[in-house]
Amino acid sequence: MNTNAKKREKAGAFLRQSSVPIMFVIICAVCIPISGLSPSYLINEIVTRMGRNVFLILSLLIPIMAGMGLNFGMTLGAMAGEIALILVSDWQIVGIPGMVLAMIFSVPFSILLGWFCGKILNMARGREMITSYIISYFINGVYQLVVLYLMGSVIPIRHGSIKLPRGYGIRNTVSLLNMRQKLDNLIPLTIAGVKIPVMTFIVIGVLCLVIIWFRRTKLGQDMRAVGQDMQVARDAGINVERTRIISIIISTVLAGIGMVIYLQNMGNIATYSSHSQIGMFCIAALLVGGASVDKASIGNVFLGVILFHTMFIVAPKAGAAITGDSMIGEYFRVFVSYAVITVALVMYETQKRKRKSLEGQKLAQAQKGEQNKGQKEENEA
Amino acid sequence: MNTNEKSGFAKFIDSFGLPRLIITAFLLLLLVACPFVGADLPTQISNIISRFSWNGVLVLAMVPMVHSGCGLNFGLPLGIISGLLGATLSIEFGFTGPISFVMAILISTPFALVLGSGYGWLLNRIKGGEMMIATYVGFSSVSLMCMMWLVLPYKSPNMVWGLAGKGLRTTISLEGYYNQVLAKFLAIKIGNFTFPTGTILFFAALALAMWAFLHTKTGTAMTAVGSNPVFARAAGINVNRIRLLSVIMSTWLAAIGILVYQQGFGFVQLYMAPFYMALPAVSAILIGGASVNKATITNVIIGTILFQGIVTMTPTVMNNMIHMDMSEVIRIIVSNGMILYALTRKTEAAT
Amino acid sequence: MKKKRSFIFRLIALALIAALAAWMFLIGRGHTVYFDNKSLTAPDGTAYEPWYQIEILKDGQRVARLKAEDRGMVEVMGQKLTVEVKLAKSKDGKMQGGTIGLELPYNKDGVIYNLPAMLAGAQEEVYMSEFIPTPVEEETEEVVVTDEFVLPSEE
Amino acid sequence: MNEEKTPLLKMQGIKKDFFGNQVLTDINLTLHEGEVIGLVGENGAGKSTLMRILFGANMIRETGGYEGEIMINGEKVQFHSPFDAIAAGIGMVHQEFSLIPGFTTTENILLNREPTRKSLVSDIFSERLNTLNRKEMEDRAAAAIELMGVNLDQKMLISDMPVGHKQFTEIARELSKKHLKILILDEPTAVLTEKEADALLSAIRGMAQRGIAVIFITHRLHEILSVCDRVCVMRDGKLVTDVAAKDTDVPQITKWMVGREVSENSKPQAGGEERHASAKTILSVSHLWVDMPGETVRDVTLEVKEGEILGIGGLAGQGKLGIPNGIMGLYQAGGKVMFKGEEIPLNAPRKCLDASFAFVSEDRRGVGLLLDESLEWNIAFPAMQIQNKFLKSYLGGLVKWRDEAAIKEITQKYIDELAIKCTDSRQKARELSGGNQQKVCLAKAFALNPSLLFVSEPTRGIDVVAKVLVLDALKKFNRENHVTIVMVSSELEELRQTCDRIAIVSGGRITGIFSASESAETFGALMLSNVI
Repeated sequence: MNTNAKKREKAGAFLRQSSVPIMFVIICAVCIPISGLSPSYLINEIVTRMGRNVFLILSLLIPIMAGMGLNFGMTLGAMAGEIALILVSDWQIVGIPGMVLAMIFSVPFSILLGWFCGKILNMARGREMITSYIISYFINGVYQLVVLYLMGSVIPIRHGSIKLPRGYGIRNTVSLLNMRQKLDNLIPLTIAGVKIPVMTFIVIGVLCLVIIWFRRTKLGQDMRAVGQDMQVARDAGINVERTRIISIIISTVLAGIGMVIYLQNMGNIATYSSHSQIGMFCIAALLVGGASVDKASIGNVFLGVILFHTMFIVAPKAGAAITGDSMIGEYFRVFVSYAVITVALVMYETQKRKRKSLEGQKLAQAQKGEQNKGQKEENEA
Repeated sequence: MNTNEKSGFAKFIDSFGLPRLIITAFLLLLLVACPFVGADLPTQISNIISRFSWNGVLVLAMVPMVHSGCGLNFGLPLGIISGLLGATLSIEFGFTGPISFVMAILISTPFALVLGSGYGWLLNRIKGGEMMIATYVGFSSVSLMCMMWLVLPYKSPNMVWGLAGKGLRTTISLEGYYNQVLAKFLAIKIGNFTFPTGTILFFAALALAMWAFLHTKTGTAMTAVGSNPVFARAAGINVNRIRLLSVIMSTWLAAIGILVYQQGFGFVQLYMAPFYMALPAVSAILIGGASVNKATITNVIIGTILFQGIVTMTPTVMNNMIHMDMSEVIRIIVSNGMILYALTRKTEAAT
Repeated sequence: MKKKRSFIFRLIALALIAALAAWMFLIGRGHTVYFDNKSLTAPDGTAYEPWYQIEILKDGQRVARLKAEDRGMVEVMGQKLTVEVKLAKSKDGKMQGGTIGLELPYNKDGVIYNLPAMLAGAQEEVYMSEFIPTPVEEETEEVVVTDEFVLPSEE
Repeated sequence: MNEEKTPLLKMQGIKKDFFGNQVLTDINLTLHEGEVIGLVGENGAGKSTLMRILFGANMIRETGGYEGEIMINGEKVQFHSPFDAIAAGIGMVHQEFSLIPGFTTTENILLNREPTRKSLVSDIFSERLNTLNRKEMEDRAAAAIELMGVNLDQKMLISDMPVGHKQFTEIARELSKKHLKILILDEPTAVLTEKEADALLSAIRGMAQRGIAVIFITHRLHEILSVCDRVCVMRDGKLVTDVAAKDTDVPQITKWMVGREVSENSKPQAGGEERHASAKTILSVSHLWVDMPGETVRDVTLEVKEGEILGIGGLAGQGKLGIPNGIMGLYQAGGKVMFKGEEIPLNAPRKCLDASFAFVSEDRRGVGLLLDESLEWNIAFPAMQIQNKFLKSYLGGLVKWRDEAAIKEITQKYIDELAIKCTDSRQKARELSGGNQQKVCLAKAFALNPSLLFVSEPTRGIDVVAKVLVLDALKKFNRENHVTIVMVSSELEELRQTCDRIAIVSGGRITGIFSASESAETFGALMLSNVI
């Protein structure tokens, strides 16, 4: 009986944890037929988007492991990646070498920004998420200052195709035509009409292995410890602050590299908006994959990308098919992204509180049991 | 050990806050520079005043939730949506002129109450994580309403897309409705200087009401809840009810706030417009000297003037001075920097 | 001891990365190469006449077919370009063919090669010139949208 | 024989004061290899402070360090942090668990001391990128567990463990440290079942045989007698006895622990019980349980008589604080509370206050005060909210306006009456000293004019002069306003001076109620009788 109850409890917990993915499976299942999109188109799109987004989403895993929640500050890495790409494309370094160079150049920016972000987050303990969220806005201001005013005036930018006609500042879009999908197509492979970005997947695979390896290092172990109980970790001699900063730096660096991969697939940089929504979409995708604020795995990333982007592709079409207005679907998917994050945050906070109130119930039950026993004894006497 | 005897100046900086000091100095510098770069000072000042009058109520909406310890109301868009519903319905029902403003307030009130209660109920379940969740509640509701604006059966030709005949436009002109309805009331005009008496009076009335509320028994309880919820509970206060009340008040004020903003601005902005309305209001009250759990009416007034002052002055002065319009960037850095500063201040951990 | 060791390792790693970056700079430099089939008069007065048609093949794929007074364009990565050219003097003239190996100057984004002059064996400074993009017309100032009120979308 | 050798640990003339408050006076303690000593004493006797000094705790340094010398193997040592102490071979198992809930036993035992395998990148970045050597971790943890002699599942997560196993994990962690010479166990058996405790005791013996010296702090005296070589009794910051365990017994130790020279001004209340013998019961509590972390109340039944001062005493962690907190609805509670014949619902602070209860919490800064508000607010707030005092009504009671003048008046009255030291009535509560903050808390309760007042640890952390003032104020309030007071305190002496009757709580239950004039030994025995 006991084992049965336990099983039921486990099943319940599983259902609760996977409620978001299940909801998305349902949304997708309903929307796909309505949208009228052909399966081959859909699969092609999903595969492309996986190659584009997975690396970025993977960058979120390490701060979650270190107990710092969803790193809304990954936008910082995205900005570092964009700055590196703008510079590289002004230097006219193209193709794969251009990408590699952009990745290398994004790293120092990412480290600097990540360090800043980590420092601030250490000062705002207990409200990391809202702080990292505001940091992303703040740094966005700095980014605009650099890109809109300093580039071309202080930082040399030669090409008129990148620079605004007024002589400084970067245009709204910077073309990456000579880098476009160079990584994806490095090893061309098409299976049943589906184009597979083999090399991108290989890079993603390597990152997954690195993350798995990282979890088994001393630093990874320390991060898990810090994530679960900072005080205990500190008493054990772990440098908590440093560990937290490192986790944010790693995340930012990965996000910077991920952004380069993302943009090579897109083929152009929307200078002032590419990064601004990227954090939100990545976090939403991760949560859709069944992750929570304090727990996320590589599996969540892949499941999340597939489900979230399926919804993303079919929603506008399905919305148009139902209401005759394509904007409805556009708004719907934005709404869903935000709603998913909201729901995940609410669930996380309520569960945190529920855990606290469990103790009292246990005590009441214990006493009831004791009293019952006492009464029985009395009765027997 | 630190010596307790700090110099008078250091003490002043401590109490005033360095960022606030820098911002004030910056604004003063802009004002001083104004005549030298060929901008007209009276016009500038009346600009600041009128922008203050548009935004004052939105900033005031921050006060109740800060007092009850719910933190900064990043969920302001929820209240704004109530206001938008009031505005659009008032026009839809065919009210015009000043009456449309009154009706907009009346119609938005029940929405604010209902949405505010739901929002407050949610915030009571997630104590400690209010600010992040408030942000996303705001975002979700705005994007939900984006769909609603398209779908809801509005008919008024002044509001819907001309071609399709349905779905609200992104901006709706208030000409003939309540455009400038408060601002023109008893407005004083001296040369280039205009004083929107009506709007200022309206704001003053609400601010006074808020001040008075904080002096009543319930208002006192609200402050105590924010100051130390455990103390309040031990003193028999129903903490959740007070918090709920504060959230409803904040939501309602946000609804009124957006209507006041619209009457000054002259347009109703729908769809994604309410999205980032919370951040300027949040940073304004922080610039005014509030912290995550303390705020006064004075903070609201000073903060709004400083924030709007910088927002209005930088474009003109900067443009005239170095021919670079960096105002947008400065606004982003200043406002978000201020929020960051407030978030990283050590406050008594309230659980 | 340990510190020194790790310092050396770090230095090596940094050097490796710097070397990688430098290498990328070298091999990744992109150029746009323009091939002209145009008449050209050299400074010394020699005149070169265009061919009837020139076909240019890169890696076995045709990238341009130039009639007289045409210009073709190839995107190149790195400083070496080898193209195959097929030439015809007249409409039904015999096709001649050959391979040209070019060394592109690193510091030039765009390079123009005048094929008639080159094939006639003129000096490099005669047949090669830098491509300088001319502003098509007075560009209208682009409005930078840093506005936050944009609908987030992925495309 | 042992005396010939240099002792492993020698503490000489240790003195410590917290801001002029002497908590340790001239402590001398020696410890030899493989020796087990039991350290006993009431709460506040100075055991924890002494151990903190030995363990190099930061709070000791932050509060001005200590006097005297600590010598290990004859060499003088000075620890700047616990890590120094650990390096010197001292291990300490604290009362609160210091474990990572989502880690396994092994991972916790070797927390931050994991054996690693060198990895390629560790030279470039840092040692921390070495991978963990899981196999060796398991081996080392197993060795430590074996040394302890208790069976532990190495792969089990801490969060799935019974409490006892958590305790063993902590001990195993200390044992896994290579140079461990001295192990301090601070009430390790408090959370263990009988069986587990026995296992632990035999583990201690095993450790001692391997040459590890153990300092064992506990309230379960029989454990001390069964496992220790020597017993050291501390009282009021002094080491009063240091005897071989075989030469003493439980009653004697109890006597040492509580026995004080009775001085003139600390005479227990005489005839307290008689004073209220005929009084009727005003409050009766039955089968109360309270879930207050660290102060769990399990089953308390208690009657309070009208007009008396009832003391509730007991050791820390036994549940005495849970009683008032539970009744007042601050922590989840169950059971039945009757006041003047009416049932008072639990978990509803407002109902208690409406029934004219008042409560002065032991957690002054957390519960008792609005630290960032003025004294006026602090004192007047509950009375204003509950009884509508200090309010002016307008518009037929629709608007209840704060009456600043009345608030100022009442605040000033209490400032004078209780001699609260402050600049004026608008000073922020945060800026006052501990004693004055406590007086504000009392004033807050007095302003409610309660008929039943709960006071929890009224003298905790305040100086001697303030102590006397606070206790006198309570007595006066009781006599003059005929207010029944329930006072909870860890200091038995203080209870005996102030109260009419004293109830002792042990193990979350009342173990006895006696007149305050009963001997200290009786109370001492009660305190220890049901300790868990």
